[in-house]
Amino acid sequence: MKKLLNKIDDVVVESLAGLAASHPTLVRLHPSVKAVLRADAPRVKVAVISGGGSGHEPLHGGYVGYGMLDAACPGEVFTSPTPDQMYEAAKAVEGGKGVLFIVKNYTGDVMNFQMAADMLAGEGVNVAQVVIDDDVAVQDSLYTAGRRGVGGTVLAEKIVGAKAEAGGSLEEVKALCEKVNSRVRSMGMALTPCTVPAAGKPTFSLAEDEMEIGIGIHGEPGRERMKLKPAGQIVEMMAKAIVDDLPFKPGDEVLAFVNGMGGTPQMELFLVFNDLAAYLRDRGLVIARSLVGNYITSLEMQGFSITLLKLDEELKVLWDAPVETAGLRWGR
Amino acid sequence: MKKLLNKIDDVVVESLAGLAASHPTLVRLHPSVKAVLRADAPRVKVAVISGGGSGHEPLHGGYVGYGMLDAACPGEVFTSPTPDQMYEAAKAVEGGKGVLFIVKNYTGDVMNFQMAADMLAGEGVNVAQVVIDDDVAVQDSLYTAGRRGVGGTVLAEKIVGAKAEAGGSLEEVKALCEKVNSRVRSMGMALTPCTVPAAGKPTFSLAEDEMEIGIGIHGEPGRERMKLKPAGQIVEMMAKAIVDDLPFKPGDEVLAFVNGMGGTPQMELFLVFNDLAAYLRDRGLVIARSLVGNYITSLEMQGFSITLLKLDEELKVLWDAPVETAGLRWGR
Amino acid sequence: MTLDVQGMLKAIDAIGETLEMHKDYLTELDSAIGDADHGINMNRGFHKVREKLSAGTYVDLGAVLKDVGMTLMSSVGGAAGPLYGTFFMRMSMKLAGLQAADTSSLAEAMEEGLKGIVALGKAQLEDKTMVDALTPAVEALKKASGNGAALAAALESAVAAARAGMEATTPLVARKGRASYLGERSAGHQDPGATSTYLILSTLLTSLKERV
Amino acid sequence: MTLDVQGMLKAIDAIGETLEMHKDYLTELDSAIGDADHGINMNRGFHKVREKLSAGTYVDLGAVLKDVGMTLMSSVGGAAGPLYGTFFMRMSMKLAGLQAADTSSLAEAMEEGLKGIVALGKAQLEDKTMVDALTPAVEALKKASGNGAALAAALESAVAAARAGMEATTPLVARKGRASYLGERSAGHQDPGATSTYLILSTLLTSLKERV
Ligand SMILES: Nc1ncnc2c1ncn2[C@@H]1O[C@H](COP(=O)(O)OP(=O)(O)O)[C@@H](O)[C@H]1O
Ligand SMILES: Nc1ncnc2c1ncn2[C@@H]1O[C@H](COP(=O)(O)OP(=O)(O)O)[C@@H](O)[C@H]1O
Ligand SMILES: [Mg+2]
Ligand SMILES: [Mg+2]
Ligand SMILES: [Mg+2]
Ligand SMILES: [Mg+2]
Repeated sequence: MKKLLNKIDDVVVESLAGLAASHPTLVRLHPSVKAVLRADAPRVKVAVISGGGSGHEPLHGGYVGYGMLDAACPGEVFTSPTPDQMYEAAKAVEGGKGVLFIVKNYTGDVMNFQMAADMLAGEGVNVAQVVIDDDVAVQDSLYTAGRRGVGGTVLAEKIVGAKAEAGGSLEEVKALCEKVNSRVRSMGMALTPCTVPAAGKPTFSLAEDEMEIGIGIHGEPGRERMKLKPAGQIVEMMAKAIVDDLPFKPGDEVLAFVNGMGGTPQMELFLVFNDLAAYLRDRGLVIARSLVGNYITSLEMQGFSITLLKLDEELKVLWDAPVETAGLRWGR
Repeated sequence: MKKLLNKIDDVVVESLAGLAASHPTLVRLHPSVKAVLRADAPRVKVAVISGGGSGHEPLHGGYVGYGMLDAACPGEVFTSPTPDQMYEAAKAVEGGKGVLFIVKNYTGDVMNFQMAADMLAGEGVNVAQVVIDDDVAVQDSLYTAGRRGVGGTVLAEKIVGAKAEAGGSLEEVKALCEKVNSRVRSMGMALTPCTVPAAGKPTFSLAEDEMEIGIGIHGEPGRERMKLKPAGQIVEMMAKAIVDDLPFKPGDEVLAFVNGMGGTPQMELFLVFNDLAAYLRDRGLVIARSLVGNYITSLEMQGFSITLLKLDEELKVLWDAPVETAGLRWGR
Repeated sequence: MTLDVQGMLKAIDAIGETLEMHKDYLTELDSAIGDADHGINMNRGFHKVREKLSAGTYVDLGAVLKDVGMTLMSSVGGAAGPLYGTFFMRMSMKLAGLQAADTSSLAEAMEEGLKGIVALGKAQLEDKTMVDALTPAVEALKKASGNGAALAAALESAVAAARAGMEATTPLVARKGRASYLGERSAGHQDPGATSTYLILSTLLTSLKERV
Repeated sequence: MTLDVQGMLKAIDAIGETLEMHKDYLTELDSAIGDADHGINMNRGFHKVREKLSAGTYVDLGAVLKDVGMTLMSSVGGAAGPLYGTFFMRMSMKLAGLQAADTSSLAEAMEEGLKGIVALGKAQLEDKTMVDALTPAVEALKKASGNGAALAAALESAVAAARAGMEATTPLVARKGRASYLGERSAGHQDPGATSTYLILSTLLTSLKERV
């Protein structure tokens, strides 16, 4: 295992310290639990809070700031955070208009956030939760833990954050988050696995000519292993699964998001976007907004995911609204 | 070799097409040569143009847009572009106030830009050139090709682009670029090599417990190979070389830039920034601005570079000025 | 023989040791069908538990298990954190005020703990989770208690049942937790959580027997 | 015997073939002390050159070499692109209007080409560059020309000198180009550009001899 670190047990806290040191006007760290807080919180707005295992940077700590999250609670690498983190973070940033938890759909995340919500509700804090489950690689049935929350989470945090910044009520912000989740679909693939620092070896192994389709963001293997194909064919396979699922229809305006898993060069991500644009054009879909880069990653994994969000006027306006975070910034 | 691509010979053009497809309001491609042009060029301002081998994305194509570059000329992967590219790009974006070429100091880049400058001068276009050479890993002597241009290039393009946007004359913009170059120093390291698509195998090899200090951004080996060390020690070694070189002195305000080589997880980059912040604090330097992420890369190489720029009021104002490009954006 | 406060403290300490020893093994199981952290998570949690318990003085079983549950809850994370946290907290409520547990009260407490896990995680038998190891163990304990068995013998049967339940997870297709994402490909691998459950119970037994 | 337009076209074509065959070898040399692209760059350039030449009709050597130089300039990139581009353009100026070159005019043209490379790249002998292969080759050519040697014999001595110059780059510490960044570590590796220069000259010779 080759990693830039000092002590394996300290990677998460040292990385958080670096985030705070590089963005002192934007964020601060909670004094007692692992949580990234907006520097100017609490403010009189709905507090939007997310969290989950570490290793997906810039998600979520990199999205704390103006127009996005009020707090992020990172667990250990690929491990859900614990309820006390969400509880303390909420206490620190809540400004009287309630708290929205944006939760990625993983058993651990859902349970830990639920416990924190129970603790806060017990103290009279108004808490709502929305579970993001946009990964079409997973069969959504009674016989699974349900679809995972992946790339759609980034878009939801941006859009919902803009609404909260604009003064939306907890009900409105929650409803908007559910709306985003209902209109967003994703799928991922990997060329290489990644290594959890504490584990010291790769989470799975792939032959030199193999790829894994349908991977999640936790180094967990996907739904199918196959021979490596040209980028255009991979994109088509993934985009088709996404487009058919909602379904997206000709004429629909979409936000097209090509996300790197952490170790993929930007050159390849743009190449993939080019194939995606061609595919969507053929299906009659209109790319009205786009995002290309490393936004929700799996450590140093090589691979990418595609996320499509069906836009409307409301979503476009909120997407374009100013945002200032370590990971996403425009308009200020 | 595992890469997301269709045809090896087409990686650069397909990637450029993806950049353009994802940012249609920002950039357009030149119809006949490989060049990324600002969508709204030519404009009445000094045209700032850079270029170099591909594989360093978002550099340079990702920096074309408002407040930064007017055009970027990408060569094949790790290969300098050819004079006709710079010539045509300059013809397409030049708006009457002259052209500044920002050139990274590599024999090939310098010679190819020089030929383009000669061709343009022959047609009466006002052309100035500044060669960036900020890499302290290379001995600056008569017996080398001189120091390489690395991370400082990104900062120069941003700052100089802001000056040109604000209406600076060619002389002013050129002088500012030289000023930035004189106040910026960098150094890089690698945990792993990278693979040029057309070559099909890694540019060098490193044992599982080795790292290479002083690497450039072209997959060329560095000045010293040694056993992997804790991040804090690596940072200290590199930061010391940088700080001693200018030298940076106690009380100096700096822009601290931790750059990922392409395959390094953001989590590790923030961890590295944390170590850098501690080192600079100990030396009495003040981090007034910072940048952390993949901004000048070597394909999928794992590793990072540190760049420090000594700030003053002028540089801070220009750094903070609005910029809107695929790779760097704030203020609009 | 009963399980008293000292016995419980010693058992928890031994469980921590066992999980530390099996950290890589559990992580390896989790890397086959999960995300390669179960051993790391459990070890981190029980490391904290041992710190916590060694700093306190306890006179009742409920207090011991409450601290175990709270500490796991705030240090394990993942799916296993709230599940094992709930398990020990629910047990602690049943054993609150007791200075020692006999077969019947341990059986009742564990049954209550299992209920907590099921209420939270909604796993059914054969979903390929820790529930597959814990359910037969609790049933064996209750049966032994009904038969008036001594604690060690009762636990012996519970451990055997847990082991069988754990082993039986191997051919199953997962329907809960991360492993469920793999669908059919999850078959052929033993569930990490069922394995940690077995390790916890078997260490409880060993620790108890050593004290005799 | 002289080198006429057809002979030159055939030679350039053969050089393209040689560089294609040695693409991986040159790239490998460049990966040891450079950035692993020299073979790729040269092959891309001469591929374009062959396309260009096969589409034209030529009656004078200058026109052939001008197209070679311009095409290399706009398709090779890197350091080698402008250097070889200049080399052929400068040669083309000396051979402009000629339908065939004898030993003396080829020697003069190559000397002019070498001057162009040195003016642009500022490399001196023993800087571990293509100049180390080209300089002795040009000198041998001039000497043979002074001795009234026939073209094939003159080129034979030039190729031998280029080979010796190329081989002599191995122990050198590079002082120009990317390899110079390696300092002492550049010693022990043969220079890629010197190697491509040798390949170009030796193929010119072979092609010429085949025509006889
Ligand atoms: N819904 C559930 N009910 C009961 N046990 C579960 C459930 N989901 C997962 N588990 C158990 O948790 C174990 C995984 O724990 P761990 O790896 O620590 O968490 P995570 O899956 O969040 O990484 C699984 O092996 C399984 O036994
Ligand atoms: N200043 C120079 N003068 C002459 N030849 C040079 C000079 N710099 C580099 N070279 C030659 O160019 C070769 C490298 O070419 P190439 O790999 O195509 O370009 P790059 O170094 O830009 O990748 C070197 O092996 C050397 O022979
Ligand atoms: Mg986990
Ligand atoms: Mg090159
Ligand atoms: Mg796990
Ligand atoms: Mg090269």
